[in-house]
Amino acid sequence: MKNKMMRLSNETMNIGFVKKVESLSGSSVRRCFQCGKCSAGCPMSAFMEHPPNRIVRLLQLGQWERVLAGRSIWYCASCETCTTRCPNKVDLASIMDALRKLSWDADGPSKESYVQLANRLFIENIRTYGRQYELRLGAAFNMKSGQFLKDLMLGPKLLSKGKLKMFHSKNRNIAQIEGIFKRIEEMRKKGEAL
Amino acid sequence: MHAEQVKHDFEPKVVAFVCTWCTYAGADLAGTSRMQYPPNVRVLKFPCTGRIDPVFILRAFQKGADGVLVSGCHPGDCHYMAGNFHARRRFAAFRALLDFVGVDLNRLQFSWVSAAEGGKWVEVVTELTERVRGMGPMKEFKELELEEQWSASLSTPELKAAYDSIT
Amino acid sequence: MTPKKRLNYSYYPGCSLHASGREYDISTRALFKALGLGLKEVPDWFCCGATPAHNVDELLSLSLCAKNLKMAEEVEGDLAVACAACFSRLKHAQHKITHDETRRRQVETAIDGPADVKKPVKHILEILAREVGLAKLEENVKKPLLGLKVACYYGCLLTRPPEVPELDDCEDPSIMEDILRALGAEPVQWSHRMECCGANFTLSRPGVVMKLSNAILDSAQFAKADCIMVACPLCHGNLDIRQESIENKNQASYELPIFYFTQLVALALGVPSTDLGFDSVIIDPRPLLREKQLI
Amino acid sequence: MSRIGVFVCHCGENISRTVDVEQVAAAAGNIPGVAFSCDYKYMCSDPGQNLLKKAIAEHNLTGVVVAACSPRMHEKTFRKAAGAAGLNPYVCEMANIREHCSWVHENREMATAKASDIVHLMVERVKKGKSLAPITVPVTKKALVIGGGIAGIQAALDIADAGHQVLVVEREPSIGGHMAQLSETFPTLDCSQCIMTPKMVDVANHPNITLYSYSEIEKVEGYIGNFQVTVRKKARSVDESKCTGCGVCIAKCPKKKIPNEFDQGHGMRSAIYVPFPQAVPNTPVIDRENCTMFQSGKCGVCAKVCGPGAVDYQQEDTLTVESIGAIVVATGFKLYSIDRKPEGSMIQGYGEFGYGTIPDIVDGMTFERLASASGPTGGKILRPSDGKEPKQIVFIQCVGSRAREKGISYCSKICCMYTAKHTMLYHHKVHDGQAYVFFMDARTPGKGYDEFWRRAVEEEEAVYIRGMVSRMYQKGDKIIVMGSDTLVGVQVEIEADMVVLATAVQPQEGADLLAQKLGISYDKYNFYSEAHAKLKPVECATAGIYLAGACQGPKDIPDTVSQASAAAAKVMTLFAKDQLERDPVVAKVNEKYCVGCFACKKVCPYGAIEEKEIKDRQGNVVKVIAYVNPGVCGGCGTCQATCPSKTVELDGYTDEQIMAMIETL
Amino acid sequence: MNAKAQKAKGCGIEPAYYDAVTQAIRSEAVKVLKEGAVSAVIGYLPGRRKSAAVPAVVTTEEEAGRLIFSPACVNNLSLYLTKAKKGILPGGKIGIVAKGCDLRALAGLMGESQIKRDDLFIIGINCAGVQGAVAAGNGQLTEASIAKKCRECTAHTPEGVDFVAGTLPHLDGLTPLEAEELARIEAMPQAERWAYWKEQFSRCIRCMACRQVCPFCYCEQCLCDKNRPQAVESSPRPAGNTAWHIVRAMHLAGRCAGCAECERSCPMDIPLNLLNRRMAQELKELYDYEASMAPQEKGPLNQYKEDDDQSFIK
Repeated sequence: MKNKMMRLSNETMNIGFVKKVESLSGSSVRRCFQCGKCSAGCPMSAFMEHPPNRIVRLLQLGQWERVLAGRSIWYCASCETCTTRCPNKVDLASIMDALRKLSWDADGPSKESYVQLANRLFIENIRTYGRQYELRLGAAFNMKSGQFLKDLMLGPKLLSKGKLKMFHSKNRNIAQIEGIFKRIEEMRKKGEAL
Repeated sequence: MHAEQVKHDFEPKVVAFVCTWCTYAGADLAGTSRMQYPPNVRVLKFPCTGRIDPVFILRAFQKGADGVLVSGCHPGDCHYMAGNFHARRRFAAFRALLDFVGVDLNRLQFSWVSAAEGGKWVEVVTELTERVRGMGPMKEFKELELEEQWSASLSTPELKAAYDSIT
Repeated sequence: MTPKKRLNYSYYPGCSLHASGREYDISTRALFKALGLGLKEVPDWFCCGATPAHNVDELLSLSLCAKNLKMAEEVEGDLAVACAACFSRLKHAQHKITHDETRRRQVETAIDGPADVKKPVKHILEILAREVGLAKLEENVKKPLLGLKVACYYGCLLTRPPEVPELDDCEDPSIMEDILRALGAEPVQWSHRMECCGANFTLSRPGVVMKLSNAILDSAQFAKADCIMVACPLCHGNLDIRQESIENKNQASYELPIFYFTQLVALALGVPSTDLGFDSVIIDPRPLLREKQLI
Repeated sequence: MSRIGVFVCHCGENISRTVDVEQVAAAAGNIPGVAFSCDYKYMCSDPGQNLLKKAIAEHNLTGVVVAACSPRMHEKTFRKAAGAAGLNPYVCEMANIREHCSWVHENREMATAKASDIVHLMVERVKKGKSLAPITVPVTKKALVIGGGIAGIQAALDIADAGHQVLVVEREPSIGGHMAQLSETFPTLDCSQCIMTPKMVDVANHPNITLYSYSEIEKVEGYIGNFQVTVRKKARSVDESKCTGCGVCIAKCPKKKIPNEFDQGHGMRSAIYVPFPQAVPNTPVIDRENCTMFQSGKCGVCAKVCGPGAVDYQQEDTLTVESIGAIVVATGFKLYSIDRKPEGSMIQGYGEFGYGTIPDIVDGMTFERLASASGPTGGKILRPSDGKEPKQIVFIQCVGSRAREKGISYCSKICCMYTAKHTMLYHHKVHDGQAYVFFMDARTPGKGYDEFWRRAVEEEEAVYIRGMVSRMYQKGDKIIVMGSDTLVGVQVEIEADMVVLATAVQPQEGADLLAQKLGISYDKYNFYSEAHAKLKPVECATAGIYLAGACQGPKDIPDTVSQASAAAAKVMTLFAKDQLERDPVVAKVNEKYCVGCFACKKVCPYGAIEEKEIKDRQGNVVKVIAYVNPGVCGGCGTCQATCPSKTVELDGYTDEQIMAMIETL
Repeated sequence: MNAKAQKAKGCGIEPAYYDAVTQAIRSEAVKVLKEGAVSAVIGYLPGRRKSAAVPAVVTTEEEAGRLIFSPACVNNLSLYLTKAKKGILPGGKIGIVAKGCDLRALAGLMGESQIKRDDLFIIGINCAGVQGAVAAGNGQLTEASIAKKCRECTAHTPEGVDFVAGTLPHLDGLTPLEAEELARIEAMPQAERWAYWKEQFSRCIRCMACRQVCPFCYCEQCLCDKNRPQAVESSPRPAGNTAWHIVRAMHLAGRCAGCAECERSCPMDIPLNLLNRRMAQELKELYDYEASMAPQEKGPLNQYKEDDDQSFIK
């Protein structure tokens, strides 16, 4: 996929997808003139198969499959270095958010499952408890990702320092949170929001 | 192109008769571009190759030049429109004459070097210098000078001063 | 010390300050008390969504923050936030909802009410440097942090992008250094003040975190810092909790205590060290503090 | 006895780093006739010049040698300083020990020896030098502008507005040049003809401008202030003085299917025609190669329908000689063609693009005509092969330009901008179409230029692909464009309906021949050379001739107009004086010994040598000898080298000076 | 062809031919003087020694009746139309006797504005040849005595003259000794060539006879006589000699008419015409130029073509 020849035409360039990205992120991809400053400062460039500038480049050409296929978008740390330093005010951090959202929605073809899993669990935690409970989050992640021993050494240490709470209770506003989730889902169902 | 500038056993004298508009400027460009070439060449500036008289070449050989370069504007580029065209014929003939009397033409180089050709200037000068170095000193005319030296050399300061005082 | 007019703040500690960053919470409360500032926690606040929410669902992130901001309206005083991530998300939400009409309407539907997000959100750094004021801080120093070389670590969320947090110069902030100088400490010049520690991957890809955090620790050590001062529980977690494993992985020896700025400010203002949660951190800072005769 | 002063400059460290300047100064002091020698950090500085002036006075110097940089750099400076100290400027010479020595050699010993030799050469030269007085010549206050494009028009109008007579010579039947062909102009997208045609009319109506259209320069003689220019007015076959421009002849001409050059061959014209409706002059011309009357003698319709009887089949080329004081060369450019080039041509064609055989691959100028409301399609973008509207259009930049292997290594400068403009025009006219641009770099320096390009990308939705096209071929009614996107790092293939090439800007056809007539120099591409790339960008090395526009190098309209006005300003500066001072480096004849063989006259490129009768007291002609007109003499010295007895001698380069230099070897 | 003629074949020209030419010259010279068409005729009179001839300017019909043409009439009379010798001529139109080679010189001088065709009445000779430096005892022209230049003459028949004297007898082809010598020298290695010419030039005594007899050395002041600057040393030493002969050959290149008077007059027998011939050969090869009997506007070195050979220029 990465090196496959690109046939460009109105059919192969998914402009609709690009428009979605632009709408979600509130940032234009056409503004980018490929100076590469984003990739230059990105702490995660080394972990990506498409560095940030190429993500934008592929978007400019409507190559949505190539963008979503890789793990690049999941390896964005959301540090906003790119957005801060972009000479064209391309909000790449938001574009990344948008891409992850679209990939999430599409149950995207991404290869990066750990990051997705962590995100999923994090959000589930909010829905269930209203706040994060790190022990639960960590344990659930290890369970679900099958890395039972990951960071195992840290657990007792943190517990002894009072940094992990063994028990927690649900937030009293949990119904309100559920309401927010529900209403967002409804909006999306009705097509009122992306 | 960067000639190694170490002193050799034989350092030939090379004289370049050049036009001011193209080759002199080309040599200037070689300078501003900091190119390197052998320091053997002495440049005599003329307005145009059209001004260069074959007698000068002859005289240069007599006065100890081991190689002579005549260089000017490319055909059609002459600042004076046609000076180099006239020079071209003149030197074609002169070359034939020198060849006929037995002068090794490897010692006499003609070239077109434009104001933009600093590199070519370096190339031409380096090539001629190294070729002449390989050939050794130009003995022919020098021997003639030495033979039957009737009077003392004019190079004593007294004589020079006396000569100059005439001016 | 009693300010002429007592300043009161509402307080959004965020999830971390109730768990892995509890010493941040402890020291913040102690500091506010020492400064005579009111600090009242917003009741029933819930998670801002942090990075994971906006990463895949910006609308959710905005809605959670909007709801929190709305709840904060109930408590008197500007909203003081300690966690850099919460601060960043709340500010982002404010910014987005104010500037994007479509998003505002969607958020209002989600939270089933007007998106009233006008409440000023202030990071505690801001409150110290701008509202209490450096002069006042300096005036009240009881125990100057003399000889303490501190690497101030801002991380990525405090200042970026410039138009959102509006805290300081986004590429060359000085607010932490200014405060430290007022306390008599010696901020060092170093290279990695703004680099990312990789907090987003602390759960999913700890390898990434180790690599990025190592660079930060290495740089601070190179700058001959005695310790690192942070303003974010996530950064703290990565630099402190993971420091030992980072050292092991990179065959390095840093032993750099990681302070919350609230801890150092409170210490200088004479708050007893026992009230600042120094026992909760992994790299024990007390030997250093003893060495510098600060405790 | 000569008293020469030698001043050796350190040039900061530029000279002294490699050359032992003190040693050179000391050695110079030992040359007979040298009365004073010294070295100094910066001879060209005020203190340096004062040092020179002081030494001239104190040591009563009769000549000066400044061993420093190239005389091309500071000869004027030091001659002026010497002149201020009461010395004739022409006995002040420079020994070039920087460009010709310290900068090109590393061995200090050898460089120092060479520097000493150079100084010695120049000392001997100055010893034999003569005081020379500047020559004054009259200035004819009439300018010639060659080329009637925007450059020529601007220069002509400026000079004419200053109150001087201007002669505009245009090769084509109408002035206007390439700018008249353009549809819209960047970066403002204003209609080219709307801003161009009023200027064309101004030229036609200006009382100080004489317009020779359909004319060419035949011969140029003379020199600054005093050129004699022969202009060939080509036979138009229509009497300009009689023609009213009614156009009936054109309407009635039976031969109408001749590809119109103005529309790049995509529209048709008749055999008697004006190139375009707004042509100036609006006088038709008969294309004799295509005219039935000229080819078979049967027709004559235009003559019959012409009311004023202006059509004249017997008209012949006429030669007119004009006295001209200054010349502005504004011959413009042509576009590179991808066609197969003749064997041995420096420029190569593009085989990989089919050598121009694919009909829907056109150049930028053709696209301009297609986009122009007055063009062959009435402003609709329709491809040449079948007149369909292209939905996928590919633009390729740097075709020919920056392609060393194809023979051109320079950047054509205007293509990035006009391609961006083309994508906009296309987007405005074909809303459902998609434009792609293959580019290597987007070079958009200029006021509002980068913003313009970004607009094309961001708002007009042109897809820019950073990479070049490797090959194109016809497949059905599509052109397969195979390129690459170096930013993504993949090959790209586009099935295009039409391809527009931003082909390189080249000097106008015959630029070299005109340069030879004018005696100005040109580079290997035939662009005319300015006297100095930075400080004399408008002047030619040949005095009195100035450059404007793309004949000097690729230029866009604003740059061209600026340079044209600059050239005009130079002409006005020249015309501000009635007399011009000339360098006295001219030849003189020794009347006593001249035997009048006139070999000198035969070789003189300037025609400066005349025959002069020497008479005795009774008025009988004793002999006829050569005489050099100092106003005409260019100072090349070819006469002297040719003269067997050297009775003609070039001041400043006398045999005595040169021989003295050779004696030092 | 009679027996005598048969005998002359290959070894000489019938004396009757010279007599016929002599008669023709005399009658024409007398005629033009008598008519007043010319004020003088430059021709040859018998010398004091037997079979000798001397150049002469005759102004009377009586003198004209004594003019001769014989193998001894070697001089190129065009010489007397230029230089200081001009002074010996009366004013007005001058008649001149000219062999083919002399005629070329006249044409050259016309091209160089030294003489005008209208001022001359040219009596051209159908020239069978003249003698070289060594005359035969009987004054007849034999293969041994014929001048080298005449052995390979290409200018037997005058063109563009006012009167033609004599008819050209049958001429036998002679071996072109000079061309062979030229080829021999050219074939030498370069060093040997230098040695050859060094030896030749070293003999030069700088008597300047070569310059004196050359119709083209009409300069008022020769470059080689100048001493400010002295381009060519004037004393008869090898360096100056070599320079002089090179400069001379260069100055004559493209002008020399090939009369070979320089070589004939050289007391030291330096083969000067070889230099001139070599230059003529080169200019023929390069620019297709040959000295001709018709005046040419510009010599080969006073003009150029844009596509001239420049293979020797880098």
